[in-house]
Amino acid sequence: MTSLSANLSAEDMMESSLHHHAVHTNATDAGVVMKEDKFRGHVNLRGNPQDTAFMVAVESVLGVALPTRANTSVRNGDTVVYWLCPNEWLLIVASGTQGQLEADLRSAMDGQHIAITDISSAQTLVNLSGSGLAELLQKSTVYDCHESNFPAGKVVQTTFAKTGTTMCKLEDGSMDFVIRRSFSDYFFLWLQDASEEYGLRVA
Amino acid sequence: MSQVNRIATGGRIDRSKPMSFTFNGKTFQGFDGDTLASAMLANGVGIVGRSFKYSRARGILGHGAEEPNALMQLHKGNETIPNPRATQVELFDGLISSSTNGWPSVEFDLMEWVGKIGGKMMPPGFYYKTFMAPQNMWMTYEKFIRKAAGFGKLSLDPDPDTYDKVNVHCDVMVVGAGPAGLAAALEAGRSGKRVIIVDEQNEFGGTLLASNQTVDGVEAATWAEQATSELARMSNVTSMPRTTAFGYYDHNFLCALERRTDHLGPVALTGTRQRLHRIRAHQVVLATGAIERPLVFGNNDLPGIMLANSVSTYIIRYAVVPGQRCVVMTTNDSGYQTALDIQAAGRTVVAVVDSRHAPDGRLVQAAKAAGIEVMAGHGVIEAQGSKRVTDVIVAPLDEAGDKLVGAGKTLSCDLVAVAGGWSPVVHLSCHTGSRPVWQEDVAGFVPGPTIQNQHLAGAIAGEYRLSQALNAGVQAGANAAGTQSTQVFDCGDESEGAAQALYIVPHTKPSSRAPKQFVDLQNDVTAAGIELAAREGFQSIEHVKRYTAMGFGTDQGKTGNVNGMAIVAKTLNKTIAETGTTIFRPAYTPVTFGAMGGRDIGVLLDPARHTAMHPWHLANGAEFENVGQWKRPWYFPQAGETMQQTLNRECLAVRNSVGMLDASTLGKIDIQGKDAREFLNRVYTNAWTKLAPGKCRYGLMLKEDGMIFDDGVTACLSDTHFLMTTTSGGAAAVLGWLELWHQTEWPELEVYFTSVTDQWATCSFAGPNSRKVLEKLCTDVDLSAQAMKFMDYREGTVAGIKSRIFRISFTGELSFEVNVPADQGHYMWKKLMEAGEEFGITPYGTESMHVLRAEKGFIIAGQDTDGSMTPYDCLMGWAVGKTKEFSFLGERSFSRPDTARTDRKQLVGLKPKDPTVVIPEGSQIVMDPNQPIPMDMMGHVTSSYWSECLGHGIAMGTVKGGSDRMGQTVYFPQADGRVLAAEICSPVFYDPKGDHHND
Amino acid sequence: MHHIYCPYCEEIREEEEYSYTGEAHIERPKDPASISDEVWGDYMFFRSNPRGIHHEMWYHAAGCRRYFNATRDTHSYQIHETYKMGELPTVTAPTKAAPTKAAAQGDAS
Amino acid sequence: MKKYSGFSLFKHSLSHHENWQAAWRSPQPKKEYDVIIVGGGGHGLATAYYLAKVHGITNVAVLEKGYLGGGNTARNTTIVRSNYLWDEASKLYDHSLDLWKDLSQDLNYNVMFSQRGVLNLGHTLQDMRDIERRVNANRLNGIDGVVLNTAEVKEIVPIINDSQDIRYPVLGASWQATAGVARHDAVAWGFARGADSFGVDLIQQCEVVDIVTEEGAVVGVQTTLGFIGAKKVACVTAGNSGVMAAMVGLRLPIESRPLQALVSEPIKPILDTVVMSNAVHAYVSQSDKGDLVIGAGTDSYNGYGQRGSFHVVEHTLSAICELFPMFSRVRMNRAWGGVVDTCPDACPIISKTSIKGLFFNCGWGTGGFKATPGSGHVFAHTLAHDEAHPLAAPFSLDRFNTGHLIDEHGAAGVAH
Repeated sequence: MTSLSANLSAEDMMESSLHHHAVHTNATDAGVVMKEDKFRGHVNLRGNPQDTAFMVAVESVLGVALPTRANTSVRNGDTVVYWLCPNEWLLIVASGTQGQLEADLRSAMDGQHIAITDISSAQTLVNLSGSGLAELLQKSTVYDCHESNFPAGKVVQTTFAKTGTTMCKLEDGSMDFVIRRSFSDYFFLWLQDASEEYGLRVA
Repeated sequence: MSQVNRIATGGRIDRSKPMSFTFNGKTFQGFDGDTLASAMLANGVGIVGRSFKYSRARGILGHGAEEPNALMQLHKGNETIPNPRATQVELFDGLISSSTNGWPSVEFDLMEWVGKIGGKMMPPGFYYKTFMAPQNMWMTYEKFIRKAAGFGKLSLDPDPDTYDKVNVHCDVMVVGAGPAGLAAALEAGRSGKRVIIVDEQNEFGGTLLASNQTVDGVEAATWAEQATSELARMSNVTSMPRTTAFGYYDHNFLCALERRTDHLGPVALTGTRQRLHRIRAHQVVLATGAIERPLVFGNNDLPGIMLANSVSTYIIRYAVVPGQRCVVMTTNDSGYQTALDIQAAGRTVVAVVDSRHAPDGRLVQAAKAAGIEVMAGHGVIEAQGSKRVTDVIVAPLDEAGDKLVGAGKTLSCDLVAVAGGWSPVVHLSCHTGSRPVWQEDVAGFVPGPTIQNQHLAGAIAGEYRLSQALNAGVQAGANAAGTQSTQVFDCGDESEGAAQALYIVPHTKPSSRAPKQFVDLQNDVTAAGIELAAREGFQSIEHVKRYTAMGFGTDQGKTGNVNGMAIVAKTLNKTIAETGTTIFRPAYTPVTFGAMGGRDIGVLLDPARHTAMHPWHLANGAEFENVGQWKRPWYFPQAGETMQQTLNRECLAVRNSVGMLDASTLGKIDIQGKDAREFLNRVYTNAWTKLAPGKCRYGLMLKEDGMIFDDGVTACLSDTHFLMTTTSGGAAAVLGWLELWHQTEWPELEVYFTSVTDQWATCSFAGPNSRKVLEKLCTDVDLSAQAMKFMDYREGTVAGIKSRIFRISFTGELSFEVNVPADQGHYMWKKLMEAGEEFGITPYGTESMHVLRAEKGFIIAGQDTDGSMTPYDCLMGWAVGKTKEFSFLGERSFSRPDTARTDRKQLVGLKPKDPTVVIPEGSQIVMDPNQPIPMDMMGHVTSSYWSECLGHGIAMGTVKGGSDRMGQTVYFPQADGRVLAAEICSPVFYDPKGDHHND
Repeated sequence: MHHIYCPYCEEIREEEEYSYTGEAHIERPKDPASISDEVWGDYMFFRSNPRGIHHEMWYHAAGCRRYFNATRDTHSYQIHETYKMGELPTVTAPTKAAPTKAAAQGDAS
Repeated sequence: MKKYSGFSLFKHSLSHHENWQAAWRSPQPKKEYDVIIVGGGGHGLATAYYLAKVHGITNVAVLEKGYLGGGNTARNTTIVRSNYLWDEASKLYDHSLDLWKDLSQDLNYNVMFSQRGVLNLGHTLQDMRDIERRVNANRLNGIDGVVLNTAEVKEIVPIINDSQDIRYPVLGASWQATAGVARHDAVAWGFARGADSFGVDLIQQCEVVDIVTEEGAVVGVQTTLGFIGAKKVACVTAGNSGVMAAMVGLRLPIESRPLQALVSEPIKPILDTVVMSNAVHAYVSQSDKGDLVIGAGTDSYNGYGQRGSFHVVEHTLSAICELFPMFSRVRMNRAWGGVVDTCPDACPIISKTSIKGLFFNCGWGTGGFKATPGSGHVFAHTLAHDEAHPLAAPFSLDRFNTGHLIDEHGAAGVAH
């Protein structure tokens, strides 16, 4: 990460909002497995999808076109792009590359009406999987997560218990959740409580 | 103890699994598959409770949700459950139950005599007519009245059980798993649609489980088992027994309560006791069936008088006959089925008393063929007995059933099965505002028109016969699933004789003088009472309900309402259709609070938000304050310190050296776009056109009414990029506010807003040594007073981390705020604490922050303002742009007559006359302490603290015309009689020239 | 429990995701300084509040954070349509035009 | 009017209660009245009662589209208190509280006004500041009230959860000992019987479909029973006030919202006072029948459906279970909704309008029941004199133009 001085590694300085929950772990046959994908680069992008210059510029930097269909996502290696609303996307990239990404995007779109905001520390990415996931989701969100309504690749912003989340279904049936930092302790308390009957493992 | 009423064979009970239970201290035996009610009846238990008003002995009337009498107290200690119906409690070994009323016992209840004697004085509404004088005595009367209140008892200990909720979605939701529901679910399930079917009972089947009819040649119960297992095999169908759909909300949202452990007893304290299913369905099939109506006649509440259909259910489903000698009183053919069932069970049917003069349906023939005496054109006009029915008086009726046409005769019996016709279970259909409509041919209210995607099937629509219900189920299932079906079931139940619409059986005396004829057993509402209500002018059915309490019980009038409405109609010479019905509300049957609270209690009641430095605050003994959802350090006490000592230490550290505050909770909004400045001009009171990059400015945000709603410092990062800060509690509201104006009024402005509250951790350190601390860690920014001035912003590297550095002050001291990505916040905080060690850097919390800012007269929006304060009221006119081109939000309101007044309450400083005094916050302010009450209040104290550095108390408060009253003395009358005094002064108590922060 | 179609997310979502933000199509006076206190007060506080067809704004707070309009029956709670900011409703009340005059105008003490 | 008393009960019991007279007549409407009151709820009936009793104006009709007291009067949680923040509001509500104290005898109808005391809990430091401010203001206005700490709250309500470790611990409360609850139906019926005894016509099942004006003045109303003339028309229609105003092309600063309430099954007495918490949204008392009577928050949207959304009830019940952990095992028997007329400053409108002879008394929002007698009393004065009663004057419509709002949100929250 460019912002770090040479003699210090990221780990020395950085602390994910879920760090102190890493100790929690139980039954290996747990019905719910939580895995934090920490320190990924999270960049919020705003711009006008009707503006081809904008779309072209972004694609040239990301290597994939921005998804313009509601509630969809695209992937390109380490890079994932979530549709958030008609003029807003979340770019999730490899840890530490967000600074460069922002620079590249700005130079590619110089003068355009856009907004690029690094929110890598504002939120973290959590993956939930396991046999208890479907029921856990029913307890946790009002959205219909049944496969008939929630295919792989779909992205939904909705409620999670008494906070919000952006969630994305993966090919393997597991789900990625974007959790706001300040709510992550609440998120974990909820997770522990709601997954009690299935058993929770923190990978 | 032997089960005197248990039949040797049959029933859906497992005789190999005996279970013992207690009722009112006596031990009895039942079997697996029993309900508490069937087990009680099996053991010949007669009296299960005492009535609410008159304390009359009451027995079991029904077999399910309709039961008005058998309210129990279950279990002991903190596991006790008040008021479940014995008819809905599944028996388990070791069950402890007792009745909820009756003293000293339900068998011998002294209150019964009070009821007998006082009863005459207690017609409906008697409360309203007495206990009025003297006025102040009501509280005393009420104490006695309250002693008689309530059914069950509550433990005072916390509920030991856990509950939760799930949000489920489906194409077709089927409510009720009787014949109609099962048929509907099968049809919809076979189409592959997502189907949910729920039933309140422990197994699917409903009436099929208590029927000796056949479905396409298969025994009814067997057909139900086959249907149930086919549904269980469908992966697209969710079958939920023991689950009651209790509420039907708009847009096809239903709530259902699943009882997961209640049937196992209090042994299963682990796991979820009850689960609330919040169901969003595309289509809903209501197959909720019908409830049999009792008939209204003298003493019709005696134990031993039961619904005929319930008697049949006890016999066939539970192998229990609740009596030896039975009289059946009916107005339709279904009563004959009960007579046949009783006879088949080997007990005596004294007679079937039929109000109809020429009944001749299939079942009537069968009963006659079986040698059962049928008394056509007769009615039971009165029952007799003290603790159980011993005789009934039967008399001939005219065709219409409203006059006696001959002398009565007495039949001795210990069981009266009453079949007064059927009331469709329309409850759920009412919940979304649809009013049930009276349907003459089925003599009942059926669901009215609705805009919900709702389908009806079976008895709820008046389709009472088994084949009707099944076939209607098929069609409803097909319609809901969008399929076609021609399936037709044959149950050999060709049409029955027409039923007679009879609700009250006439007596030789008028209702007012006849033995009590009960309509609503739980609330002791009688026919006489209803007639009295009508006589007194309570003629709307809603008035009758409210005046007599009819239908207000925990059974919500499931058995009594229609009879009551019919009696009202009769009294007013109207039809039932004209009188109409009251509307049912959720819940269909009572629902545990805990289940609706779910997991959102304790720490999960509301999210607690934490900053990146929270672990450090915990480790360093911080006391916390709730600010919005945030947990903020309030103060950092050290061993042996009082709170005030802590505050003094923290404040002095800032004034004399350096202290540090976690300011991460302040809302932060990233604003980008070429019109960002113009947008700020419109939403803030002051001007932003000239703010140069690298500079910060304080701004006030108003609602259109001109009142302050939020404030904060906004930094210009570049001409097209700003960082706005908001109050900790206001962040979400402010972002919504900005988006509202951009999206609805000014979409043409090129600007985007992104919340970065969670992105940045903010270490705010203040004090004369704060620069020295920062200089140790920051190498690439010139922090000198000349280079980095007050209200300057720089980007730089602090402790190796790319940071945003603000030189802003909320304390009046030289002060810096270092913002770093929150992942590095905890690290940065620790590094700054290290760097500050040599200066005795002191962490401080919100309370010291409040003191320090008050010493400088800085406001806290929400504490010093309350939604009724303009910038001018806060003497902050300096923050209002007078020459701005665009009329910023709220500006127009300043010129309204009341807002323009100069004598409005204004925020001023208050210096206590006695320097040792700290005026309590919230004290009201008066000019004349000797004025008698009511006093003229000039304003109130918004903030007040002990200022250690000044050595006296300080306060801020609102005072009418305060800005013109500088130097005047005001008074603060306290609850304890003290009158404190203070002098009105400038709110800036400390360093008025601002030398310190400019230093 | 309302089930509301978000014209931006192009899906029906649960009520819990939204917050109601008041009557729609109320425009801020172009030149506030030039209008009377009555007209200003009318704009700020006075609402048509009909029993029946109502055009109103909802904020997809837990979703896309867009404001949009809905035409909803305030008695049956039926939602006839939702539409984006800047668009006009296609369903409107059949009865007489929505009142425009604030009750406080003129003498009203 | 035949007097009600213990003796009359005894006397009538001898004749099996067959000879009670109707509590009020059911007359046909006359051609014209001096005053037509639209809305037969508590406030409308109280207005009619005081018009007749205090001002001698008896040529009055109350037109009710449904049945007397069938709207919010029948749907509220019956809390009566007067500890409001601002002088204008607290004086109005305290005037009402004074009338409550003698109401049963005045009406010869037991409205069961039970002064069992009301607690308003505080859960944050700002809550407690607001409570201090409000109670001090009440005290100096002669309204009883004290500030209690957690231990003192626990003394009054031993079953309350006083743990300081919960999410929003109880930090203290304001306590108004003279506040309490009353029997809501009885209030409507008592006023109805009283008004009727003075000759006021109570006409039920009569819906006003239009307000008829000539040259900017009211001349009568068009109803489902035909035209009825009137010199003055007073709308006391709570949630339906906007609909009434629209009949004459007016708008009001009011939005009609669902407000939900619920009762539990009756349980043996366990809670002897009224406990309210704006912060976590829970209001609870126990009726003389034994049910816990609980008020929830308002739904956010406009709604005339007399029903709200389920999550509002869930939110309230989780708060109730937090404050009273033993209530978790109680069961909800019935939930319902009313239509509350919410005003921007959470204060009522008692006012003339720009149309001569047309008056409104509305905007009581979530807190109207407690004001029933006071509201009727001051509104009757306003109608009788064509001039606002001193206590009503601050609540005229023009405050929304002058800016003289009386904002009770700040300290009162959802002002049940």
